[in-house]
Amino acid sequence: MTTLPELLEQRPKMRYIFTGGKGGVGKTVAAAGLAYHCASQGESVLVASLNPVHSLSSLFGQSLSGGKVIEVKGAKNVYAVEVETTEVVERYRNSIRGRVKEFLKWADIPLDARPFIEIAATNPAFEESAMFDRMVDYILKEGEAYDRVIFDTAAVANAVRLIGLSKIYGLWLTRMIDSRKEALSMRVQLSFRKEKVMAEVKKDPLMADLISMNERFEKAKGVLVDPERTAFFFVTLPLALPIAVVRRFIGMVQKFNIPIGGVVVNEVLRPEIALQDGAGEYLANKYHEQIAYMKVLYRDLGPLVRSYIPLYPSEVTGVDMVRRVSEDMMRYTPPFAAELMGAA
Amino acid sequence: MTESNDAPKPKGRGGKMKEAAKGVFYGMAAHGHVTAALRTRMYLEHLFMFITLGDMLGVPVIPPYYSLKILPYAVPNIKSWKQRVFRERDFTDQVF
Amino acid sequence: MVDILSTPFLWVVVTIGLYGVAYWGYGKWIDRNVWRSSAKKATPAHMYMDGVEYFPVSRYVLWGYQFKSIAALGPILGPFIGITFGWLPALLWIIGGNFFIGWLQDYGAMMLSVRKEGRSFGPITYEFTGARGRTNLLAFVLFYLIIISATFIALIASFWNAFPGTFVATVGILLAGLLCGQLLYRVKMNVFAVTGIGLAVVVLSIYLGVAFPITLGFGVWNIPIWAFVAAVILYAAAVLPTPMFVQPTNYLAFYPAYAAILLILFGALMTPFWGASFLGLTLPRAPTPISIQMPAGPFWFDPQGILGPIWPILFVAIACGAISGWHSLVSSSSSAKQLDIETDALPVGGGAMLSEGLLALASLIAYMVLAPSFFVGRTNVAAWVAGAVTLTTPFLGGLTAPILTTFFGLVLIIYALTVQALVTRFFRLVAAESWSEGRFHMFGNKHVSTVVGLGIPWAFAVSGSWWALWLYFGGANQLLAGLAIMLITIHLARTRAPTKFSLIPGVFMIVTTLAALVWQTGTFLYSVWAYLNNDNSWVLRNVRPPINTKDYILVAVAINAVFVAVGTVLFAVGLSMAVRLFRSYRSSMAERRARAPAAADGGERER
Amino acid sequence: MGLASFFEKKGDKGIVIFAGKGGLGKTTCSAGLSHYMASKRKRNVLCFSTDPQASLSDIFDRDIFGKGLVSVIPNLDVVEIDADRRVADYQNEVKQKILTMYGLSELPVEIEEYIDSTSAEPAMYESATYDAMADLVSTSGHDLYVFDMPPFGHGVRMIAMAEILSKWVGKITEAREKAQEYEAVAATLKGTKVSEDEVLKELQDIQAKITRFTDLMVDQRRTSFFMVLIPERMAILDTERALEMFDALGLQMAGLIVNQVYPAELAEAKGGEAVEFLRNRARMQRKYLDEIKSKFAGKVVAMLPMYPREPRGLDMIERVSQDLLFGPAL
Repeated sequence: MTTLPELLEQRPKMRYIFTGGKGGVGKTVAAAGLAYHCASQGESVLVASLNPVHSLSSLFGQSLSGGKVIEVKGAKNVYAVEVETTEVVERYRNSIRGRVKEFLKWADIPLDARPFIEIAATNPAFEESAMFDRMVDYILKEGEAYDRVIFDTAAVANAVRLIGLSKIYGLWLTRMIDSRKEALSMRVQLSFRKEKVMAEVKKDPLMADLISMNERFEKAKGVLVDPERTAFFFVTLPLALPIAVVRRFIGMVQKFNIPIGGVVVNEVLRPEIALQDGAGEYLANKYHEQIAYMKVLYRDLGPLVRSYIPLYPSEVTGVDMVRRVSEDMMRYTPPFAAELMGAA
Repeated sequence: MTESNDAPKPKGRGGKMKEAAKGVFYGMAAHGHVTAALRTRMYLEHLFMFITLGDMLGVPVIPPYYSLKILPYAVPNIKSWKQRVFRERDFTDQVF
Repeated sequence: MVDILSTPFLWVVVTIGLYGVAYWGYGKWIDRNVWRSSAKKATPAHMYMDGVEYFPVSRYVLWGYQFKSIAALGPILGPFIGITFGWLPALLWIIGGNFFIGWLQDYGAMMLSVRKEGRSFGPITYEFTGARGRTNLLAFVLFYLIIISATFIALIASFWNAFPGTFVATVGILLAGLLCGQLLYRVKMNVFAVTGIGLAVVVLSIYLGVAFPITLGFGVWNIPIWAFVAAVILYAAAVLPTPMFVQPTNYLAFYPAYAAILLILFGALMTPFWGASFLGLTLPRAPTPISIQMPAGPFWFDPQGILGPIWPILFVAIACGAISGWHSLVSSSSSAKQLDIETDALPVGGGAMLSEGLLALASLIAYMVLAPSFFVGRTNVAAWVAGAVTLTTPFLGGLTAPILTTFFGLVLIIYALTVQALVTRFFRLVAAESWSEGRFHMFGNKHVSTVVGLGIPWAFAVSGSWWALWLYFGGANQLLAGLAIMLITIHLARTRAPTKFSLIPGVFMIVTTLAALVWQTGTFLYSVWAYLNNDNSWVLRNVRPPINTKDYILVAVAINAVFVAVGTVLFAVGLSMAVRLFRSYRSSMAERRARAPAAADGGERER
Repeated sequence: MGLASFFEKKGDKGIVIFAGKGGLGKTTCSAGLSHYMASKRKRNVLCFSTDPQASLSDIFDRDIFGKGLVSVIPNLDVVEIDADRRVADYQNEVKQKILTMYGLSELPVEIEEYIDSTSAEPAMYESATYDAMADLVSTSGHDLYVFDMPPFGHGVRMIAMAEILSKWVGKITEAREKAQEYEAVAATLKGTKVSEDEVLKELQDIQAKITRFTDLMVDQRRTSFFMVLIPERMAILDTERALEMFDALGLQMAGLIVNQVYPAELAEAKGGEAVEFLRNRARMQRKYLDEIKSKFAGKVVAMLPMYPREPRGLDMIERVSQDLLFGPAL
């Protein structure tokens, strides 16, 4: 089994790291912990939250919102950003508004066209694609300035989709581009001012957008499927549901050829605490349950388990706690690990 | 959608005269109105089609889930719709 | 029975006869030998049938539509100015202009568009003269529309001012139109019921108009106020969707408007026979014998010394009865897209125009039977109504003069209003095309452009005399006709068809109209020049600002200067367009000669 | 306290929706409530998960995903939508309709490509899930519907989606109706008959479905939203944000459910390191529970303990349902 520190050593160029998992398993905690560790090694690290609902600010206990990269106070070389999509979405919408207006140029209609334009420019998928768009930006542009970029993605389904989107969007974009091409060539065909329309068509902002998006997605896809540069980590709890989720989604990630970094187990109950005298039945029960699930985890995903985060007596908030997480992530191995792993 | 010339041709001179008179009357009184109404309808249909099937023109509009329900009805009109949408019009086409 | 020669009867017969020759003789010959129309060639209506813009329509329907679209105030008021030079030259122009030029243009524009896949003038101009040529046409059309609007708004205001009964009647018709629109669209009522209700409201409106005449008491401000009211109505008409308001109003207006024409034509034909007995039946007697009162002319120069020389003024004054550029826009904008077979172009395009010549003739007759005193000072725009009343009273004796006056006055107004509503809307769309992008995009806005398209004309309407505006309008309109004929000629040149039958009329129209614009601009310029030389007598000849002109003479001078600018711009834009077209024609001919030097005649033709 | 008194007042019919961030126990609550209503109140219950992570399958320990309505105990049907498959079925349905409508043996290439490619449209799955929800509510005939919302955007996005779709259908219907109006006038003037518009009928059907569903969603008498949170700082912040979003959409929150609460006595427990560990966590929770109490005064309707075992399987669900409905108040 390769541990997290070993993995980081083996793959020095692993610049893009994703954390994902079922909701509430501590994706952000793991992302922050990893970031803190790398920064403590002298690297400059960017943590980018791609959640629709961000939690970086609450985790670090300071305001990191606003969509701008901010250096985390108290954690040298750790930069954080809670990615905003408003601007990108607005850009999409404006581009569509422009196209609708083009259509309505000679239209003399007894309706107020504005709500129609607005409804055409409202696509719930925009949020998501904008998030993806921004992620691609961080991979291809802004991320270049950092040694590592760690993406804290939304709940797994979303996360995998976000990454899998490069494939879905690939398809979608190809079709969009084809339709647009057809549309533009029809426009030229049916125009009397061929040269002028041709010039306009060449400059079609939507087409330019689609093509540049496609190119960027292609490039990003190249990065995303490169095991040298990219790794996707799953965070789980030693419980049945989160493990089941990880299992399911590892399959999906593999389908998209996204390199898997490994599994991080969060909220591990230490036996020395749970099983000591006087700990009471409650903790002991919890611990036994955990062992049962760890067995399942090792059985199904054993070689992928890279790191553990113990269950702390208090909630993980503030830079100090993040430091503690980072240290444990790199060092802590529960005593039952070797035995259970061997059994599995 | 052709006009009255689609109607079965009446026979005989009287019938022809009657048809001509009816045609002239219709042309003077109503044809302009019909054309204007049809044109307005066309633009409304453009709007409708654009919002439902706009992504057929490469414009990423609203998700097509319910659009697919409309699609079967639109199938025969898609080609002519695209042609109408993309035919470049000029100001001199807008006299009426 | 009156002496036939002293009545207009003979002239009606002669004109109809000559128009018949124009249609069945010259027209058929041109159709066969120049355009070589064929019933077998697929027309755009079939090629691009979409049931909306392109679809075949029977020639009767299309004729009705074309005639309705081209017949408006032009043929009615043009002869009023034309008769200045004597009725004979006016009649000869109505006959000859239409015979050699008028129908040829309407028909040719339609054929041109049919052969060009139903394209209208903008795209065709683009093809023949390039992007700049099209922009030039766009600019010309913009000014042309402003001038039309100014003229028509001035006229509507004058009519309301002249016929106190017509305002309430006009409002009634507009409300009837609005009501019918609602009944059709909202209530989804049967069209016969709608027509019945609408016409009832129209009749009621005329009755109410007669019962409640409205006269403004604001002196010189009457016209500006009426013009403003007209502008407000036109604003609504241009901004509302046409099928809801303008179209139903047009539909209702159709009935009185065409009833009036038929009544006048009937009256003109009957003039010699009032009081005569046939087969024991005695026709009613006219209150006063109807005979030609106006001098036959020709007068080579306006006897009142206002309008100028017979050439070129007469040829621009009688606008739509002999030839009109507006028609070519109509022909190529919509009718050509709905022509069932090519051979329908002659009856639809040519036939409608020759019929409109008869409308001009009817109007000329209405003026011929009036006393010359009607025309003194040229302020009496009511002349046509007086003439119409004179011609129709013998057989409409049951109706009193006030009712007939209101009726015919109303007809004038609805002719002007319905066309002007379309013109204002057209202006708005042209403005949108001109300014939709770039720094002045606000002028492309629906409301802004409509306000501009009514505001500027309003200012012109209230400051210039209507005949000065009319001559600018006629100049621009006939110039457009000349340009259209040149487009037609270029096409013929490119397709190796004979060109001289259109080239000569085209050159004639362009030279004449440019000369008219020069003359008209010159009179304004001379007014300014005279003022600068302490001669104030010219200043108020062509302008009528609603102010105390004694104290504010400078304002009047400034208005003259503005009209100089307007005329200059029209001339310059028109001239540059003409030059472009001539160049294009020359190069087309050069290419034609270079390619097939042997084929002087015939050879390979289009398609 | 617990939810029992809430349903006492409100009646146990209609729709109950659990929203909130992922991993806090929405699915657990959904399962608990459904189980109780079906087994104890003998209501005909449908428990529906819109969560693509298929947690109902895990909780009920049965493969439910994409199997349609699965009856797990008498009176309780459970559904986990397989959006992928639903989209695929829907696409086939449309293709088939076109083929039969025009008597074709195969689809025009362009149309086929268009239909196929819609599955790549990112919002397609959400629309499909949404449509499934609306469909079930209007046709399945259950007394009570319990929805486990997807975690992203607290499930608020699903409601926003309804709003967008509803507006969309409304607008295109408007355009279509106006177009028909003009068509009818043109026909009247021409003296021909105007045919009835099938598209309009279709649109009206869609509109009716959406309206019925959204009306239901915002009807406080019939639909209750609950939000699940845990006594931790981040969860509290998130809940605040979600409440704002609900407000913005004009939805009212029926109540909050606090999950994973350590027993209160643990906070006072004495003992060694292990107990200290638990005590710390319990104390920390006490602090946040106080915060919840002051921030969301009167909103908390139920509290679930931290179970020694992960709640899954029917036994545990039954236990959850007892706590959920009759558990202690905050």
